[in-house]
Amino acid sequence: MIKRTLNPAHFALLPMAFAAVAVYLGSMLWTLRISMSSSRSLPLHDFVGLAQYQRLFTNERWLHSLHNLAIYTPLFIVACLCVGFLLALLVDRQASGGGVLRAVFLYPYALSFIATGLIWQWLLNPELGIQQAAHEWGFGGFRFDWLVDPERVIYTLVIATVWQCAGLVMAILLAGLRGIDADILRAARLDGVPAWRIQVSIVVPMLAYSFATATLLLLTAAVKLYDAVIAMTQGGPGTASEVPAKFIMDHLFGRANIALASAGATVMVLTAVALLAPLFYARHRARRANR
Amino acid sequence: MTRRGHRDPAWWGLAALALSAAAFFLLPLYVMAITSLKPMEEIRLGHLFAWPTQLSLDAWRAAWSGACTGVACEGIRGGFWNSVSIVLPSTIIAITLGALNGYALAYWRARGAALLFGLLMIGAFIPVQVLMFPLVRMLGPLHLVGSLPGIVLVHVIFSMPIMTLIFRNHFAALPRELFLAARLDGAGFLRIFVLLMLPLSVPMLVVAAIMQATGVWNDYILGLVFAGREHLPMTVQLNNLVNTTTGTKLYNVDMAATLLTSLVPLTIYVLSGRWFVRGIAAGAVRG
Amino acid sequence: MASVTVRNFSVTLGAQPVIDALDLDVADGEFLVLLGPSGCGKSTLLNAMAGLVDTSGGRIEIDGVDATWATPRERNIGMVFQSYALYPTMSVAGNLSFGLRARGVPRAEVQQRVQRAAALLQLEPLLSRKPSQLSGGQRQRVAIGRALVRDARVFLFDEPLSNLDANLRASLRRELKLLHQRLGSTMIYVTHDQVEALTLATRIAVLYNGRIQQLGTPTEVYDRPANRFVASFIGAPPMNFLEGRVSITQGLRRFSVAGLELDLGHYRPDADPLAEGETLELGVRPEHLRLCDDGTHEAEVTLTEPMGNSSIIWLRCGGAQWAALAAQQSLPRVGSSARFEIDTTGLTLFRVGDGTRR
Amino acid sequence: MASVTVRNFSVTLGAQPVIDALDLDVADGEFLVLLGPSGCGKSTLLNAMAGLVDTSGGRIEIDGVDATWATPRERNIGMVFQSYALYPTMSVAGNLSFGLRARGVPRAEVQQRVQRAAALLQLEPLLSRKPSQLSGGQRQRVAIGRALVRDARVFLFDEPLSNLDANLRASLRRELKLLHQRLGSTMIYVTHDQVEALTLATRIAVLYNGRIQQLGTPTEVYDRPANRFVASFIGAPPMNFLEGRVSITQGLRRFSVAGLELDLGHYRPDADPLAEGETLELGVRPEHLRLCDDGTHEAEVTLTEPMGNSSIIWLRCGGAQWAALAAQQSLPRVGSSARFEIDTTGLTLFRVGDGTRR
Amino acid sequence: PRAEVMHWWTSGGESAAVRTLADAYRAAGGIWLDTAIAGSEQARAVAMSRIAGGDPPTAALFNASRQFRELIDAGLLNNVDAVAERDHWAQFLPPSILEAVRINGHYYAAPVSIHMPTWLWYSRSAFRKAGIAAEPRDFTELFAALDKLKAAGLIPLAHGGQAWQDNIVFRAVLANQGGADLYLRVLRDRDPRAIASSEFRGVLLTFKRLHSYVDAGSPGRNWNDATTLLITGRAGVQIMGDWVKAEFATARQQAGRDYGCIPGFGAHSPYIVQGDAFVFPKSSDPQALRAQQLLAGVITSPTAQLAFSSRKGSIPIRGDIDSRTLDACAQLGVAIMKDRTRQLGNDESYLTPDQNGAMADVLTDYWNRDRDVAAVQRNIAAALRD
Ligand SMILES: Nc1ncnc2c1ncn2[C@@H]1O[C@H](COP(=O)(O)OP(=O)(O)OP(=O)(O)O)[C@@H](O)[C@H]1O
Ligand SMILES: Nc1ncnc2c1ncn2[C@@H]1O[C@H](COP(=O)(O)OP(=O)(O)OP(=O)(O)O)[C@@H](O)[C@H]1O
Ligand SMILES: [Mg+2]
Ligand SMILES: [Mg+2]
Repeated sequence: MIKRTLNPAHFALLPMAFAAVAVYLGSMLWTLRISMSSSRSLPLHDFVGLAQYQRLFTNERWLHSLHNLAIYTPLFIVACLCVGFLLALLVDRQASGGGVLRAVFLYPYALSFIATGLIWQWLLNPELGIQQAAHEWGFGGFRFDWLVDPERVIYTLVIATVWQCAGLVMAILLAGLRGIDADILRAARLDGVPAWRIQVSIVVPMLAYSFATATLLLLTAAVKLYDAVIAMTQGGPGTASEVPAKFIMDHLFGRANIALASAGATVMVLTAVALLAPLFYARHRARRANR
Repeated sequence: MTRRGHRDPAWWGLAALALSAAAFFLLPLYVMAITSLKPMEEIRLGHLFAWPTQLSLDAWRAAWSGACTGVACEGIRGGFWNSVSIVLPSTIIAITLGALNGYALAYWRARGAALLFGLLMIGAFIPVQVLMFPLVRMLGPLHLVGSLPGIVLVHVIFSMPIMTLIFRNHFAALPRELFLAARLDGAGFLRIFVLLMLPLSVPMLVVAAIMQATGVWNDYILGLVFAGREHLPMTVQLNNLVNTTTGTKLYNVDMAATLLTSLVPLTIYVLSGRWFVRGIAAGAVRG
Repeated sequence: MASVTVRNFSVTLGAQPVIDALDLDVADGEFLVLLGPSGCGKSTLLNAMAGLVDTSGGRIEIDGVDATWATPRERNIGMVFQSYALYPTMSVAGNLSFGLRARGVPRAEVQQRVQRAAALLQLEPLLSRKPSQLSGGQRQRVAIGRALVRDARVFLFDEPLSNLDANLRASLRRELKLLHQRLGSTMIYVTHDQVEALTLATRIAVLYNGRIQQLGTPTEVYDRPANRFVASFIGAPPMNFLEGRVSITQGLRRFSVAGLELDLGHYRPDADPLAEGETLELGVRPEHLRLCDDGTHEAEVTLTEPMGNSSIIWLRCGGAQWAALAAQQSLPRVGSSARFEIDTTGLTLFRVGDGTRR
Repeated sequence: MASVTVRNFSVTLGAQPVIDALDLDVADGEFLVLLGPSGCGKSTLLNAMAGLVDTSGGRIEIDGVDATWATPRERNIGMVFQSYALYPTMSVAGNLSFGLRARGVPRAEVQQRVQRAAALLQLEPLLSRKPSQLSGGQRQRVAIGRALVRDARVFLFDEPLSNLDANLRASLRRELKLLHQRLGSTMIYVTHDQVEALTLATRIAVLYNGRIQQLGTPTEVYDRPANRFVASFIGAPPMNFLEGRVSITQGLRRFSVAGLELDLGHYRPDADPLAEGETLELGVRPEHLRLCDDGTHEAEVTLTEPMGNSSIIWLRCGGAQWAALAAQQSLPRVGSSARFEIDTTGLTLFRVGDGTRR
Repeated sequence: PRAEVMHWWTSGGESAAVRTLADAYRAAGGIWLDTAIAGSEQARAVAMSRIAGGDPPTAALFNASRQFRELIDAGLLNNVDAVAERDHWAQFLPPSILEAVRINGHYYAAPVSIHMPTWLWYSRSAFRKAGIAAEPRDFTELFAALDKLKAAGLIPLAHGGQAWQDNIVFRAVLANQGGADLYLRVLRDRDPRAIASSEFRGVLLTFKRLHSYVDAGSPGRNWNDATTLLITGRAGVQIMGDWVKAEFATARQQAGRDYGCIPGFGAHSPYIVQGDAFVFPKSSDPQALRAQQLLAGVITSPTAQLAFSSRKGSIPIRGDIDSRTLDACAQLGVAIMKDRTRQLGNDESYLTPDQNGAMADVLTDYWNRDRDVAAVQRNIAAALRD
């Protein structure tokens, strides 16, 4: 708006600048460097070019991990957004029970996955959990054994993680919902718009920013998916539910190959850049237009 | 339309939906709870949903003050105050910075800010474990490793991308006229932030608090590396209790411990409810 | 197409009651203008009629059927909100067409109705804009358009023209009148512009203190205000009020005020005839003070306010301030003395206590 | 306390230029009223002056010093937004006092100023309310109050009274005038109400197509409009426009239009004298058509619009439509014939091409 | 002297065990600061980063393997030669352990315990139900027993379908069917010919054949849940390390009475030695060195060893002590250990963690899906190549 000789924002943003440059950029460069070394459990500073990347992309398990992530991420995000939005509406509608419901939908987020993962492992275990219970209640034909099915195990991860994160999405959207001017919704009701249509055509677009927040949040969570896998499947059956983050972590620690792990991390970051850059640019343009 | 509400079938539909959703969400909690109330013998029988034949709080007692987590066998209570003393500053500082960043990014054109933010967001895609090592290298010389300030700093740094994102988008969604009016009234950067923007962000602040407090409270890996022996958070004990490779497992204690640990975030959630105020920006501008 | 009947209707916002036990009958096809001071509850009443705010009591009937609990959709009401309440994420076209699409009107018709509304409101060049990219008046016009594209049974307008320039306002006023005649739908119209009120209304309702003060045709309300409030509220520049006494000398009633003696021969009181010595408040509209060189009364000009095609001239006479409306351009000098006469056919008398019309 | 000078000022919103290369000098202590059709860029101009929108070119000086890049605070401008932009989380009192507290005015004084403003705007009972609990007009008054509590060097009002009832508007109008005289601060005032424009303005600027069409005193603008647009835009009911020819018979200039012959003796053209046979457009204001039984022209009454203290009477005469403003109450029957005469001192002539005044 | 000791022994039995060490150390006049971190990888990672970050613990637990080689090469560890010479470690340490802790002539770690990861456990009640009279003495008998169990409607092989557990089963087969020679040629020498050999092929086939005896719920299951199946008599056999005993113990079951343990098939079956050892990071703190020396001495001392092993379920690192106080299975183990020829190193003492992991990936994949054996052999070869 106005050219200012001294912009207070610059001062306010100093901590961010420090974090972004010193920590994040620094670490990223460091990681990049290590990914080009032959480091094992301790960082070495020799140079082996792209050997690690070569090894990475000839590694069955890494490729399969990427494949899994490609399946998991969209499912997880979409499911979370839909469920979260639905929950937000439910909570928003309940004048009285709202508080309780909110807590109910939110609590999974408070539990560490070490334990809840185990619970899900049990619930989904055909010999132990839901399928078993169904059989005991006389639904002999009922089958729900995704957890032990290499083809489907990835979906069980979606279920459990959505269960965990939907509440948070709900909270974010709820906060957005509370900002909407009631008159606009009234106008829509006067227009004779069915309730669902109001939500879809007016509320959702007005929550665009909240959705953007949630989506980005979930995206980072999805890419970093690790705890749930460890707690529920340990990547199994076989390597059916392996994910990049676990690959990276395994090599970072157990398999003492931080060079390869760094290479993996670098690849993830580059993917993120590839995903985000256009998004950011578009948003930037849009904001400009509205000013 | 509360009074009208009860009449129409849609309301009942929603209520039913709400209940079934709640049931689905509560199922794991139910299993956890009853497991924590069963003795191991019963758990071994593997009837997941069966109600305990005799309820016993032993597991809870053990989890809180008896179970072994190494040489010490004092349950998880040890780290409680450590956790608190880590969570409070981490949450407050992180949210303050996040809100400030978001505000500055959304309203004040600072050259290069967008770029920094992009950088930050990209950083959010790296697993913390990867960043841990370089960060140790960085903070080691500053004698920040193994101290309370150290761990707080680390938490603040790792949460900055998301916190900033939340608030940036929140402020971007507000009607810009408000900011302009305040500028015209002669209010400066901080005054607008404190008196106008923060009150307008109460629900977002709550969400941020929920996220940050929970995240920090449940973290143990960073705590292990950066907090130092004196400040180990209680999740380290929890982890030692629950997460062992070749040791014996006492599921009832594990579950009790997990539930105990999550009590603090849960209370925050319940209490936060009343701050989800309606219509923050209502009546601001016409259009 | 619909009559609206409101029976001891009450609305409470926050703590205090805004509308209390209000009765109002709007005949089918009527154009009712709702007048009232700022904050008297006009918008609230409209919202309640539309079923957008909870009523704390009473019932509302549309076409004789109870609609107290009917959903807005069932009521099929079109409304222009005072705070335009446009859909911020939709283009102007989207704002106009949303209601129609939601009601499943065929595409082609939607198209053509939107076009018509846009043309009427001079919005064509803006159809693709977002509300945030519109000027105040343009937003208001979109708000009007959104109500007009639908053929509702009842239209509620909440100060729809307040932010438009005179010409646009005049033409839209005319359009609304025609529209009303064409559709014959019932219209309830809140305005602060008395020209709008008097030109559009079939009847005017004056709302104050949560109750209807007077309900009547424009001329009734203007010429025979039910009480002092109505008289003071309608008419700009406002009526002159002066306290005085009735005197009867050999059969003719006169009213002595501020040293003047006014003939009450033409005055027809609502109730029993005026009595000797009654103390009443006189109301004279400025246009009934005519300045002319052969005027019966002498006064000093204290202030003049030119208003283009007419001007207000403030006169002091017998210690009292009088406002006179003068059509002519050539204004008397301030401080000069002027002669004027009072058109006694236009007098109104109010009781001093409750201000009701005598 | 400050003069405002705008030099070839341009603002581009979205794609298209809204203000282009505009020059405007507002003298110190002036009360400039900005008139213009909806969407012509009035608010944009105000925002730009306040430094709230990017200017794509030009400079603005306050008190002779360049303020193009000054912060809003440095400019010390008070503004009433058209969309009120109240602080939703603050009470009315908070909204009013925010600016003062921001400038470090001592508590006591803040208190007392807020009280004064609240009293002036009849907001006392609402001081503790949140904007969302206010009526439209009350919100607007808060917006006004927020600007008035501060003694800014320059005040910008964007249609500040549009949603208030006539009485409130009249009294606030008077208050503003007094305030302006007391503070002597410069005021720039956007309105669509010509009474406001004519009563408040020391000068009027008519904005159209991104440029100032005319800048002058109310009477200048009203009586000697610079061009057809200004003439048509100011004055309600609007001026009558009819095309005709100049004829000169033995020295007397006359104007023949729609079968009438009007004497141009009083007419003083801007430029060189009128020539025989010139085709021009005649502008006659309705108040210059006087109906009287001894009128020179005969016409048929086609429509009458009562407006309380006056009425518009539409006449057909010689195939042309004329609007006449009549003060009297007793209206001629529609369809009846009436006699009228035209006050030739009030004629205006415009060139047919560019519509500039002849 | 103060010693901060970092280890991953957190669960009930484990902490009881480590407490004996702590007590012993205190008795010797030291101050034991306990830093327990569940999960061996986790613990090692933290140790690593703390060593790198410049505030190392006094002692950190590692597996007696190549895990701490780089720390040594980077000169980050102190040696405890003095203690080792004094106490003549060379004489009583099993060769595989010695190999791991003595790097080019210096002792860089103090071993604490020996686990045997490939025990074969069986539930007596299950065997009774299935009518199995004798312990299986080779794979044919094992499979026969498994078939009987299946026929009896029990879960023949209780198995937790996690990579590392699959790996244990594999090594059990490799050691017992392939024999010590093949075991070493594959894991230590990483000999392609051995991997391509038909013997190895046979091992893989047997390994895969075992999969047909696990239940549907196996994948992802924790080892102790598998053991629970034995405890409750729902399953017959489990192949797992001797830490299982702790699980039996908490369920108040006794070796010999309620369950049986088979170290391997035949009189000469190899005995896989998986050792744990403490390493001693260099640090600025002068008294750390004394603490480390003391610690090394204490934890390897016979009394401490005995006390520790009895609680940990492992066997002592030294054969020169009276082990009659230990449980039946442990005594069995001690007995076998006397014959050095039967000792085999654990895979991680031959392979880098990286190679090990790569092989584990191949194996678990083979275990869970239908893979052509030849392909698997090739993949293993590839995994072990670099
Ligand atoms: N949410 C609320 N809580 C309390 N009082 C309210 C609320 N909303 C409105 N009011 C009060 O109700 C009264 C009526 O409001 P309403 O908007 O109907 O007035 P109005 O007649 O439309 O005035 P205007 O002409 O200024 O729009 C006002 O005095 C307002 O202060
Ligand atoms: N963000 C924007 N992008 C594009 N065009 C815009 C934007 N904002 C306003 N405009 C256009 O700029 C023009 C001037 O707007 P402005 O608000 O100044 O008009 P105005 O004179 O105040 O009209 P009104 O009397 O209706 O308030 C309008 O035609 C409007 O459509
Ligand atoms: Mg209103
Ligand atoms: Mg405007």
